[in-house]
Amino acid sequence: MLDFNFHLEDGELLGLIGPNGAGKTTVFNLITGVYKPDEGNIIFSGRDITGLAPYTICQQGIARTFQNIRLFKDISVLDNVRIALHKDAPYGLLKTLLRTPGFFQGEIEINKKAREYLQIFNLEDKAGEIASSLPYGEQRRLEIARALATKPTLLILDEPAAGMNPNETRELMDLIRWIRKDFGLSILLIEHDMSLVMGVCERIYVLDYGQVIAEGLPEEIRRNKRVIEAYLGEEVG
Amino acid sequence: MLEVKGIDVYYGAIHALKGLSLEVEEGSIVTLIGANGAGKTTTLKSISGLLRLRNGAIMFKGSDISKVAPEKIVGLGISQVPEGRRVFSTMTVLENLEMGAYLRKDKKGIESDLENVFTRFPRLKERRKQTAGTLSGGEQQMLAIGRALMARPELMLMDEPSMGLAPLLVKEIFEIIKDINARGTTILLVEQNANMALSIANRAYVIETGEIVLEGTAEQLINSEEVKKAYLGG
Amino acid sequence: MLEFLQQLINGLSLGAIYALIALGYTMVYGIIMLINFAHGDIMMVGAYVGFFSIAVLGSNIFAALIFAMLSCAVLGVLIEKIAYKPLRNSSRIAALITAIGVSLFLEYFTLFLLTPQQRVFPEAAFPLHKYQIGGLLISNKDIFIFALAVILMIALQYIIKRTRTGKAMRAVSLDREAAILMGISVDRTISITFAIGSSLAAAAGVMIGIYYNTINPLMGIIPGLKAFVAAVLGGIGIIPGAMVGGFLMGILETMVSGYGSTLYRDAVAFGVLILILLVKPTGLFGKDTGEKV
Amino acid sequence: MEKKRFVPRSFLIEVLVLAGIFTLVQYLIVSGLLNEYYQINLSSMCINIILAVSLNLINGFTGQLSLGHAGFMAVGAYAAVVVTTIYSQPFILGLLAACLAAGLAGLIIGVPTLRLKGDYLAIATLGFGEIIRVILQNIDFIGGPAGILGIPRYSTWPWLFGLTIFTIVIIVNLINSSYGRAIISVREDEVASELMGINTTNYKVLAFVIGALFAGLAGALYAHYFYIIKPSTFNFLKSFDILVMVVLGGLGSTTGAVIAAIFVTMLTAALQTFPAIRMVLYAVTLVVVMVYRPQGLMGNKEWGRRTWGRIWGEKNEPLANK
Repeated sequence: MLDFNFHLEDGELLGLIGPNGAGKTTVFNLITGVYKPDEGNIIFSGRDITGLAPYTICQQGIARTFQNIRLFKDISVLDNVRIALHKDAPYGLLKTLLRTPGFFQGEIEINKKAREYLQIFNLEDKAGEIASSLPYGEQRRLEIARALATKPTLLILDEPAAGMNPNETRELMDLIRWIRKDFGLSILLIEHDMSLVMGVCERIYVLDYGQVIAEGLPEEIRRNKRVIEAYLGEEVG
Repeated sequence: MLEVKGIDVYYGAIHALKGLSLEVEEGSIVTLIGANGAGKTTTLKSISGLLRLRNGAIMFKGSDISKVAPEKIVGLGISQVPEGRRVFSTMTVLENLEMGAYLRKDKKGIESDLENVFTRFPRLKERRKQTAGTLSGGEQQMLAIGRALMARPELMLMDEPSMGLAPLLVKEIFEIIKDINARGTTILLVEQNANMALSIANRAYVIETGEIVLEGTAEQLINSEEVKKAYLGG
Repeated sequence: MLEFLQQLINGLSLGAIYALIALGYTMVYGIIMLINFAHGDIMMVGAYVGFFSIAVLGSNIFAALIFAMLSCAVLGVLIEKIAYKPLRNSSRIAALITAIGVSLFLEYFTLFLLTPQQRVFPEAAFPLHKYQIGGLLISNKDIFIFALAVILMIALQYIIKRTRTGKAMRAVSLDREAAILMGISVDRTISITFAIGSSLAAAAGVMIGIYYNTINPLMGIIPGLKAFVAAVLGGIGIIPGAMVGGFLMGILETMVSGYGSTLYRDAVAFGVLILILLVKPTGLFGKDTGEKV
Repeated sequence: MEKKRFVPRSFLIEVLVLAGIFTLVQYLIVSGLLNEYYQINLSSMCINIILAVSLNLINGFTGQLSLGHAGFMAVGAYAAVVVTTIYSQPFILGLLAACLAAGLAGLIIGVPTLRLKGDYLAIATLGFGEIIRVILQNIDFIGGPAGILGIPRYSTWPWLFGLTIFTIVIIVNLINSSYGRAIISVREDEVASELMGINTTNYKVLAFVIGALFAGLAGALYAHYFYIIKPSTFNFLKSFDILVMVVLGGLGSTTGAVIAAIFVTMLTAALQTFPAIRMVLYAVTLVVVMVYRPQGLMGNKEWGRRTWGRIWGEKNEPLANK
């Protein structure tokens, strides 16, 4: 990563594109605290979140998915979502160990919420299944459901359409638009599938070799010479 | 030369390749293009024997190689430049190249091939005592290609050689690929940089979620609306 | 100062033994990421083979050494094939438990077979001489052990750096998949690694027989653990690290028992371990590798 | 499905079964039908269950490989004995002291070492376990290497049984809760867990401290059953022993840990009749089980309330670790 500046407005749906190895995932890792930047700052909702631990950043309202799906593989679909709800656990450790009525009340509440998220993503029938046994497309959806369950104000999607067929991609596009509207959040998206990026993003940054080489509306990006060169190779047919 | 016949490959529960077929003619450059996660690397790994087939066959020069142990494949004349270069980082450049010729016994032939690689990549010659991990990305890619050449392959599988390289270097790498092919090595090239790949290939396949959705000559594909759509989102 | 030098000399031969054992730990870890807890016990078997070939067959010390090394090479390969290979794709902890099982098996099978009785290495096999050099006391045992260990380490360095097999070993431990693409047989390379590591342990076993004079079926545990600490100290998986770590451990141990309390001798080893793990877990020679996300 | 009875029928059945077992054994002991040999094995069984279930919390559920459990057992044993034998206080105070001391030791050791991962953590905990032993060996106040003799036998069947059940209940309650799920998420994928807002360090330390605390409890029970403790009892081989139970049972299965603890105790007792070859057979069993069933007897499955529920036709929410 050489030099990098970008900003995201409230409620915006922003795309980040660039060839493989251009440093896109690194950007995500910097934002979510997995890596620490050597220089520079990351400001989120007016607060400097540079160098904070990933879990604190999540608690501030940033959630993400991963390029290579990272579900909690060996446990149930429902548990995957319930884990994301843990940061607002409605009962304390003492109530847990003593199994007070408050604990059961809290569990009911958690289960209800978790099932709501599953329902949105059409996964409620799979609640009891082991996450890794789901087909690929459903694993992708579960990962988004899990991220949303942390109640983010910014959702970061790392190649959500990777490994999906055009039909699934189209469904995903609708889903992303719908989530943004219904949950009222901002979305930052890395994607290779240009139809998805061009289809849903309002503004796009193009990254190559660790630098932003272009920024603008999808239409502008599509016609930008430097983008075509970097992304498609030189001789555009 | 190479014929992939309806192969099914699984990663655990995930059906990664669904009855995929493709063909590579002797002396040609064939490219396989498609998005991340579509199954390009999986295809190459299946040919190299690193992944086992559930169904189908892989024919190389007329015989089925899908049951051959992975370490024997290179001996048959297929070598691979893996994705992300995968050079042996704490071994020197020279040692890396020697590993490429691991199965060969002809000392003289190895010597001359080493000279050839060094003529082709003078920068590797300069750095032959350096450990591979200290090389730049472009140099590592050259080393990975050189290493694969040391096996004196008839068919070379290349997995995203342009990944993470600056545009100028990408051009250089593609020139090299063309040159290797011109000297008689057949090439199966997996790329995300579609136009670049199509510009040097004879034939091309487009892969989507483990299936070939489009095939034809490179020219046909360059002018195809569908390819443009997939890569330009138009 | 003289006292210090004397302790240093005493520590060198012990350190050389630790280094030889540590090499086996580190080589096996480097190639299959397994802490081979049975390694110390292979050393013990080596000591017994050496003992019997001297005491029963009447061979000289060199023949005994070679015999021990060959037997343990075979033993090491067998252990890998029977116990570790089936678990190559299982969890690391399953492999670790298996290694513990193999270790217990070697200890208690030897105990069953040969009784817990201490065996004394025949004095005649290695007559002790002591030399007085400038106020320092040096024995021919110390010189023999040190010199032999250094020769073995140079031989190992040669194999790993210069031979085709050695390069294959390095390649497999760096990137198994890429190594397969070069045509390297992973199974064969792992077997060779076990053979070499185990024969070095056997040599160390014979040396311990000479050093302490007595051997018993549980003798492998403590030196095994210390050599293991040495391997971690140098950076597990890193061959020069194991050598340096071994010598450091040997010297440190003789210093502590020379100057301080023997009761704390074993704790020092673990203190060093904890310290290195907390300060630089990858060891003196290790590099940090972050996780890819 | 959302409705959950506060006292499900399966719970009542469990209570009845446990009460039955307790009463039966108590009757057999009081009536003298159960001889000393069986009583010793029964006691070892309880102690081993506590050790295995508590280590399973660390190794199985949190996924943090610890090889120092015997060290915490030692801390607990010594702390309790100091209170009951040296200061002649009641047993209950000894038990509390054991839990407190072992939990504290867990905290002191856990905070710095749990930054380490995988093998490095295993090695560090092994080292700490041994350091604890060597330190105990060098304190004259508690008998040095010879240890302490003549500890009163306070660990009666009601104590052993009650505390074993208590341990299982507390750990099962923890695991089947939001906190337990957070702990399991650390095992599944630490990075993803952290990015879901979970302070993974805290949960690792929490599991480690609770695990250590119960190991201390087991140590106290052990000391007050076998009259004598010495540092060498708590060496790394003892830690391995506990680990073997956990892995045999299946990492991440409390049921498995309990079954394996019972099995290993019985195996050890049965092999006592072949003293010469006992450890060889033990080692062979270990290797064979690992080679043919590396995931352990139970995998990470539980045989518990859900199974009961299914038998009796009840529906419950899936537990955390189905």
